[in-house]
Amino acid sequence: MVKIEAIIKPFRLTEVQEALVHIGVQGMTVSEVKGFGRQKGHVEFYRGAEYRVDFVPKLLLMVVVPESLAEQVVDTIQKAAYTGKIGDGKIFASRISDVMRIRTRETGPEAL
Amino acid sequence: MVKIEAIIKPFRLTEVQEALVHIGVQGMTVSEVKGFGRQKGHVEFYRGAEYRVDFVPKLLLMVVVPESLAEQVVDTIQKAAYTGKIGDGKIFASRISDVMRIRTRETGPEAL
Amino acid sequence: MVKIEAIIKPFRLTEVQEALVHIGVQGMTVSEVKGFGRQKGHVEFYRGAEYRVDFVPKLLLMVVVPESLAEQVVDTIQKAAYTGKIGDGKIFASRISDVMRIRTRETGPEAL
Amino acid sequence: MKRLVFACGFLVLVLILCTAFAGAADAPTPLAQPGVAAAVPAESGPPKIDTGDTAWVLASTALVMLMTPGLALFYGGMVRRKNVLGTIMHSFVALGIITVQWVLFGYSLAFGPDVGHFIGNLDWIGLRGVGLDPNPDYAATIPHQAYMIFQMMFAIITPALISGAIAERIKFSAYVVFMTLWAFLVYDPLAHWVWGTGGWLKELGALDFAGGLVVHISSGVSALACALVLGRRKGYGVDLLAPHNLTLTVIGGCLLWFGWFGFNSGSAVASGALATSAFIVTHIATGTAALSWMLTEWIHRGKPTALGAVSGAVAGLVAITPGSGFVGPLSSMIIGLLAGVVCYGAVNLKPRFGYDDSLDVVGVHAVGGTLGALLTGFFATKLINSAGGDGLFFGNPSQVGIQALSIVVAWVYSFVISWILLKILDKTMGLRTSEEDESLGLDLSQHGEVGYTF
Amino acid sequence: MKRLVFACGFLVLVLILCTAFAGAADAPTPLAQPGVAAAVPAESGPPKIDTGDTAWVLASTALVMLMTPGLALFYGGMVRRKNVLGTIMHSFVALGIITVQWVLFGYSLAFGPDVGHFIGNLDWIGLRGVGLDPNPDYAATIPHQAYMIFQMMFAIITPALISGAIAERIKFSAYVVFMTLWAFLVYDPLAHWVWGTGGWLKELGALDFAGGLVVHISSGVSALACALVLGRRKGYGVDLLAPHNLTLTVIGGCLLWFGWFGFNSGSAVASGALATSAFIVTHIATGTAALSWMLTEWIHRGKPTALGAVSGAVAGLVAITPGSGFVGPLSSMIIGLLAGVVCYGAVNLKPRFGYDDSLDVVGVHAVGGTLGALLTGFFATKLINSAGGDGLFFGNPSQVGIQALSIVVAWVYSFVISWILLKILDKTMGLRTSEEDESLGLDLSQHGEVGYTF
Amino acid sequence: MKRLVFACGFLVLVLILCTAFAGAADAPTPLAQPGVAAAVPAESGPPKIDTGDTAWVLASTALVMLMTPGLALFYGGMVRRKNVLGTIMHSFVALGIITVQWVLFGYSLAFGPDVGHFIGNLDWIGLRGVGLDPNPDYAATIPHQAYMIFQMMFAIITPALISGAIAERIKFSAYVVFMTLWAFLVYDPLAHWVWGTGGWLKELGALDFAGGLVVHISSGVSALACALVLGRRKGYGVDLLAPHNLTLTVIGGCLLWFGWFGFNSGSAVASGALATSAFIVTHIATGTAALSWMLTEWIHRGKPTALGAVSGAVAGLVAITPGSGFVGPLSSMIIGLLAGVVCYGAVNLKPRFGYDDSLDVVGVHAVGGTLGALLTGFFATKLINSAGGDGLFFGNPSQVGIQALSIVVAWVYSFVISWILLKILDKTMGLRTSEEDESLGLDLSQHGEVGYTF
Ligand SMILES: Nc1ncnc2c1ncn2[C@@H]1O[C@H](COP(=O)(O)OP(=O)(O)O)[C@@H](O)[C@H]1O
Ligand SMILES: Nc1ncnc2c1ncn2[C@@H]1O[C@H](COP(=O)(O)OP(=O)(O)O)[C@@H](O)[C@H]1O
Ligand SMILES: Nc1ncnc2c1ncn2[C@@H]1O[C@H](COP(=O)(O)OP(=O)(O)O)[C@@H](O)[C@H]1O
Repeated sequence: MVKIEAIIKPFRLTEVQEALVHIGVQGMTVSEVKGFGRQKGHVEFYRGAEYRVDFVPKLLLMVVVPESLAEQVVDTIQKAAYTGKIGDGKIFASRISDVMRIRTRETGPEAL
Repeated sequence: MVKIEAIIKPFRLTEVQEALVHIGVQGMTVSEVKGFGRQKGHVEFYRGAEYRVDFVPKLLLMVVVPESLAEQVVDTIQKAAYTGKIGDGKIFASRISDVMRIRTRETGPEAL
Repeated sequence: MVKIEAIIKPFRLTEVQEALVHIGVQGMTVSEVKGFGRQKGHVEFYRGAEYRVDFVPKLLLMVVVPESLAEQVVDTIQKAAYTGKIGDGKIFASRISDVMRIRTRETGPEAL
Repeated sequence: MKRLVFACGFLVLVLILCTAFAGAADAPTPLAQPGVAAAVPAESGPPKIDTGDTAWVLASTALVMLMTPGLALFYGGMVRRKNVLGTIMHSFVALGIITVQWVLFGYSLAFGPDVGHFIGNLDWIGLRGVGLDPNPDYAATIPHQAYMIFQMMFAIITPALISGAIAERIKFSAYVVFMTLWAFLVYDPLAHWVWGTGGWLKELGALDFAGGLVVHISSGVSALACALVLGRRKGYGVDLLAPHNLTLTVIGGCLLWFGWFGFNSGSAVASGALATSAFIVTHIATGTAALSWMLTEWIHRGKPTALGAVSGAVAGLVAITPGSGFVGPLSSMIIGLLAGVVCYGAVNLKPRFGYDDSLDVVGVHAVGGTLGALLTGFFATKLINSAGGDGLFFGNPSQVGIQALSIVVAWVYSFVISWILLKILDKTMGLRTSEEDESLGLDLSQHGEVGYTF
Repeated sequence: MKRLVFACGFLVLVLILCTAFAGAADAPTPLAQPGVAAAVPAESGPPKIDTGDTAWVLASTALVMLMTPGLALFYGGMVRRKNVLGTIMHSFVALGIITVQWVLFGYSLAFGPDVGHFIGNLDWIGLRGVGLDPNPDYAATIPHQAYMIFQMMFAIITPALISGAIAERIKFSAYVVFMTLWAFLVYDPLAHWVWGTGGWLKELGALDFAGGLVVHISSGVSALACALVLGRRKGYGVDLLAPHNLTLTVIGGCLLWFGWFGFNSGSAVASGALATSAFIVTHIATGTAALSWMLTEWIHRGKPTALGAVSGAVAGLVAITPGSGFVGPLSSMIIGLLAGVVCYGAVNLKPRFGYDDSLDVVGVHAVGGTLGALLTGFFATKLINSAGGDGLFFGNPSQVGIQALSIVVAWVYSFVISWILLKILDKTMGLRTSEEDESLGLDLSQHGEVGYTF
Repeated sequence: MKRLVFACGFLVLVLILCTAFAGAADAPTPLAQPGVAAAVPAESGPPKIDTGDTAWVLASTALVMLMTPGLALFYGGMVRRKNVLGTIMHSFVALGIITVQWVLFGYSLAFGPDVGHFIGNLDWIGLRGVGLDPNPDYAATIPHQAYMIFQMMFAIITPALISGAIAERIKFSAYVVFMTLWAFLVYDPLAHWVWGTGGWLKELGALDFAGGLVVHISSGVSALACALVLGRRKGYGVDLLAPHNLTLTVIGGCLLWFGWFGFNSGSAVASGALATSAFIVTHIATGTAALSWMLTEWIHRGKPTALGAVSGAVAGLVAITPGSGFVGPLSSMIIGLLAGVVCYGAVNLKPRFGYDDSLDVVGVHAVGGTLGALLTGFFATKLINSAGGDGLFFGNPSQVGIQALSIVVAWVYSFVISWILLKILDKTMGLRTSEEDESLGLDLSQHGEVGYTF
């Protein structure tokens, strides 16, 4: 199985989620993260002080899918998360050796 | 070494943590995530508006352990996180190529 | 490519980020996590009740870099995150099979 | 839908019963001659400051001042996290802008010597001649300046109320200009018509004790113009535009309730019987409306919400405002009951109309204010305030007509002027932030700061 | 443990010293004849409304109103995030329910013409006959309606206080029914006994200036019944049931303190000497109790907490309430000192008893109210309030007996009625949410909304 | 930089224009003889309590009490999350410590019978002889105890103000000791000099209506000493030391504004004309200062911030405090205008000096208080308060000298005593937490609790 981790802009979540569900993905896990990259951050003022904040809010999406689906999932996420502006994010794929569903102890693809 | 990532229901954390410590795991890292899956979300009302929220709060537990312990750890987490109801979560295992303890620069299993 | 995940003390973030930028890393992603390990937590009091909190706040840094850079990155993080006190954290490295930049559909090292 | 019909039917029934009861019950209340009458001491001589009256008006003024921050929090909690400070600023800045405007011009325009029943003249600009002796035209037993500052707080909160309709997308600079001009063009004239000596609606006999027309209709209707001219927020109808911090909204709502005692009861501009009467009807209407919104919601949707209960309270406060110095306790209970149901309904109908009145200023203030101003025409009685008037249920059907007329006037005037003003600003300086700024949030884009760094 | 013993020993010592001092020091305070005496003007004729008195009572009423939202926040901050709105609603809804109940029935039952020293009759339902002229039985210089609304605020906050004991697990519908019935069955009779003209505890000479018996013992003891009948929260003793937002608790606690000036000082139902005296002893006891809880905690556990300091303040406010119109400043300092220590102790002993009084209503209100009502029997003096009584330290040991008796009566009555009521509700509609709803949280399960969307 | 120069130039211009205007406009205000004169009734006989005056002073006292929690929240929001409760405690604990100190010793030292123009004697310790009859030396129409408790609230908030300078790094135990000693050594004497009967600055004719010298300069300058002795926070100039919750700061700031009406207007220690005048100038200066800080920031940095607007309001409140009972409305507008600009400038210059006055107590309170005290020497007029004095613009240039002298005295005295005190404490018990505790945060290290568990 393949773990796909995608860093996306927060306001694209709904599109990405719906697109994934549409191609048959049944589950995913999301966490709020802060990204540093080419996209610039912003400046904040507090009375006399000025702070540069380099990190911008992003979502990290994690979806584990069978090998067979991996490419399509990457493709789907890319399309749904795309805005064309800097900071759209990255998609990483890596191998998962085992999966287990806690509720049923199923393992392998049917555990997803 | 093996990285075990488990998505669990938040209120099972104490049990899982204690069970892991019991079998000799010395460290773990937890993050708050939102999960989408078979478990239904809920509806929220705000004056005239009604929102379906599909994501439910979960914890993502990450434990890196030596190969030898991996199976037992998965088993332990499954048992401790189990409630039998939909949404109990998943356990993923993947390979880690290197580990280093920042404080000592130790690497390999003894760095855990 | 290699995914390097480092668990560090929150207040070392600026140093680590600057050190990484200095060696040419262009992007990274950070999330707030809670760590359990040798470092002790603390006790909290609320009226009659006393709670032991075992988890301490940590940051989880994720940087994906080409194989060639991996070792240097680990080394850099270790140096920058080092305080010498218990709880400095760990660095994990694992293999990434694919990367894609959402904005350009570039893949491989140039997507980073 | 069925549930809604049921709920409404049920409430109409309750209304009818209560009405009968109210007519009967409020009447025999033993009453002194409170109000303006009581405020003018029988003995001749120059008006004398009464320490108790002044104490109550000053306390009331402080209470009304607190309503604007209360509103800031009430609104601030209902937007998304990234707009919390921007939204707070929409109210807070009124404390700066209108304070200065009022001292320099506003008070004179609204309450100064009358020009053609339409506006005050400029005799009182910079508070010239507004001293510490009472001005018996407005309040015979407190310093004139106390009356001036009490009224200032009304002038401050009114434009701030509008900001709920333009939340999460207006340019701060445009907002500041809009508010300043609106104070001159809408608030000051309207206040003069209704409350100023010589104002034409006042002379017509319109009853508006603490600002149903001047405060709530004017702001609520202008909010409608805002929502129409500005258009919807990005993501409206698609994204989760849920309140980010309802505890803030609860804090704000409660400060509003607390401050509103000053708003309504302080409008007696004296301590004593009339202030007491206004105080109790304010509270009764509010409590009842909180309950009735909550129950309607419970019946209609299956769950009573905290946001609903607080919104109901605000609806009740709005609805009782115009009649607070004229109606009795049971009447106020009916007004509150209706306010909760009607405003709940209005807020729920909003999606049908398609405009994005983000924080429901129309549904609560325009609708609630209109309801209250109208019901004043039914429930007002000289038994409570001899200087007021009798409503339909107390034998004077014409009051309903007068109320209806003034409501129409306030609607039309506020809408037209606001709409023109907004259009001009939109063409010249632009009202909305850029798309990018909107999605970054007002806090960062307009103010360069964030609400929380957790 | 040792530390605890040490702390207690130390405080007993302090107490003894202070007592001696208090007896000596408060006495020579030069005193007019304030209080009720002063409130009835010497000249005959119908009672006249005093603007200063009315101003203070209205201001006080607004202050007491604010306490209920204050309580909502105080409690709301102490629960887990998922229950914050549900907990806020437990207090907020009282503003709706009891307002209606009080106008329609409650005031008449509690303060209406006496029936057998036990309850008021129904003459005043719907506020019939409760007008704007003073009712000299209760307050000779303010409109009767002002007295009515001031008392309403007490009736509102009392049942809300109970909600701390049932936090995080009660069904909202059951709670609403419980509160309504409790008002009829417990609050209204008890208020009549202690404060109503003809009430039997009043005639017995029980001293309860602002509600030690009527408010704090009644709510605190009913809270005990609630905790016992409802059982513990899921995860009690296992999970981290820590407060989710202590800044909210601090805000709430401070609004309570602020509002309590109205509660105690307003209970003079006039401005002037007695109101001043009640004001200052309230503040002194509160500040002292905040300090004494904090210090006891510091000695006992090694760290002074913010929650402790705020809890101490609330304990002090509770404890001074019954005696606030009867005791002098140094006495109030001793009462505050003891309140901090004793309530801290009570809260710390709770785990031994095993019931889950989630937010310590018993430890603070039942214990603090009892302590205060008892100490009133020691420290009261006619030098402060000629219409009050003397306590043991001022030569009248029997007052301690009277106080003890009324405490027992209030405990037994509140506990028994509440317990029966809860048992009936539990059998019929069920008191607790389902396990699933409890772990989802009240906000989502009962109200369909969440406190924060960060 | 250019922008800053431009902004300043612009404002100087505005100032000059306004000044001319103010001299002209405030003068003709028709005035009764308010203030102390009015407070002493013409008829002889013992002083009588006025219910209206007492109502206003009690209400004001409650308002001023609320400022300390307000300050707790204002400051609490500006620190990092891990220090929020610790910072709140710095203010809150003053409510405990100073309440006790004031009753037992402070009031006697500050206001008791004079000893050599320098300090009160010990006649009034434990409030012996401080009864319910008026003390005509201080306030002829309210109970002496009302005056005492009103003054207590000033004594409470003053040391709490200092805590902004030592935020995020002081040991709680050291702070508690510092505050207690500071009250005895700095506040009580200074209050006696300026306000106590016989105090030497009072006799010199220094005008300080509500505490520019006694409250703001004393605390602001002591804060400077604190910042210097304590040194900077870890990470100062490197890490993001941004406010963690500006909504809390807004809530706190608004409670400060609200409470400040009691602070300044209540300082008339009576209701009526003078209280009204103080009330309105307080509001006008505050609104104007909020605006002027915001606009200066807008010009200077390109963005107006919410923190700036609230800070400006506080700066305005500080600056108007000393003159609030002596100046007219247009003068107050100028004072507010300058306060916003000058304090903004002061806060922006801080980094040049290198000390870490974490929450800008020096820039706002020392600078704002000094500005206000000085401007009082220009704008004061007996037309507003016959018991006050005339300033330079009203024909009495010497008042500026007197003001300048008292400012210097207050600066030197506060700085020297605080500095010595801090040095001693640093050597003996140590002022700062350990590095580890500092990076863990005050909440956990000093109090064993956390602000939020989200
Ligand atoms: N090498 C990397 N490792 C981990 N995360 C990265 C890396 N590079 C970028 N990211 C993440 O991707 C986000 C977007 O990257 P950025 O360089 O801003 O724009 P783009 O995706 O358009 O190249 C960053 O905010 C960061 O979260
Ligand atoms: N394919 C997946 N990839 C990543 N996370 C998943 C995946 N499927 C499920 N999850 C996570 O597991 C959680 C539980 O899954 P769900 O389908 O609700 O129930 P169950 O675990 O009982 O099958 C989800 O909330 C989500 O966080
Ligand atoms: N086996 C593990 N798997 C995942 N995370 C771990 C593991 N062991 C430690 N950690 C993380 O590393 C952090 C530091 O570990 P700790 O044992 O406290 O100190 P040290 O890094 O000095 O050995 C922990 O807080 C936890 O977040």
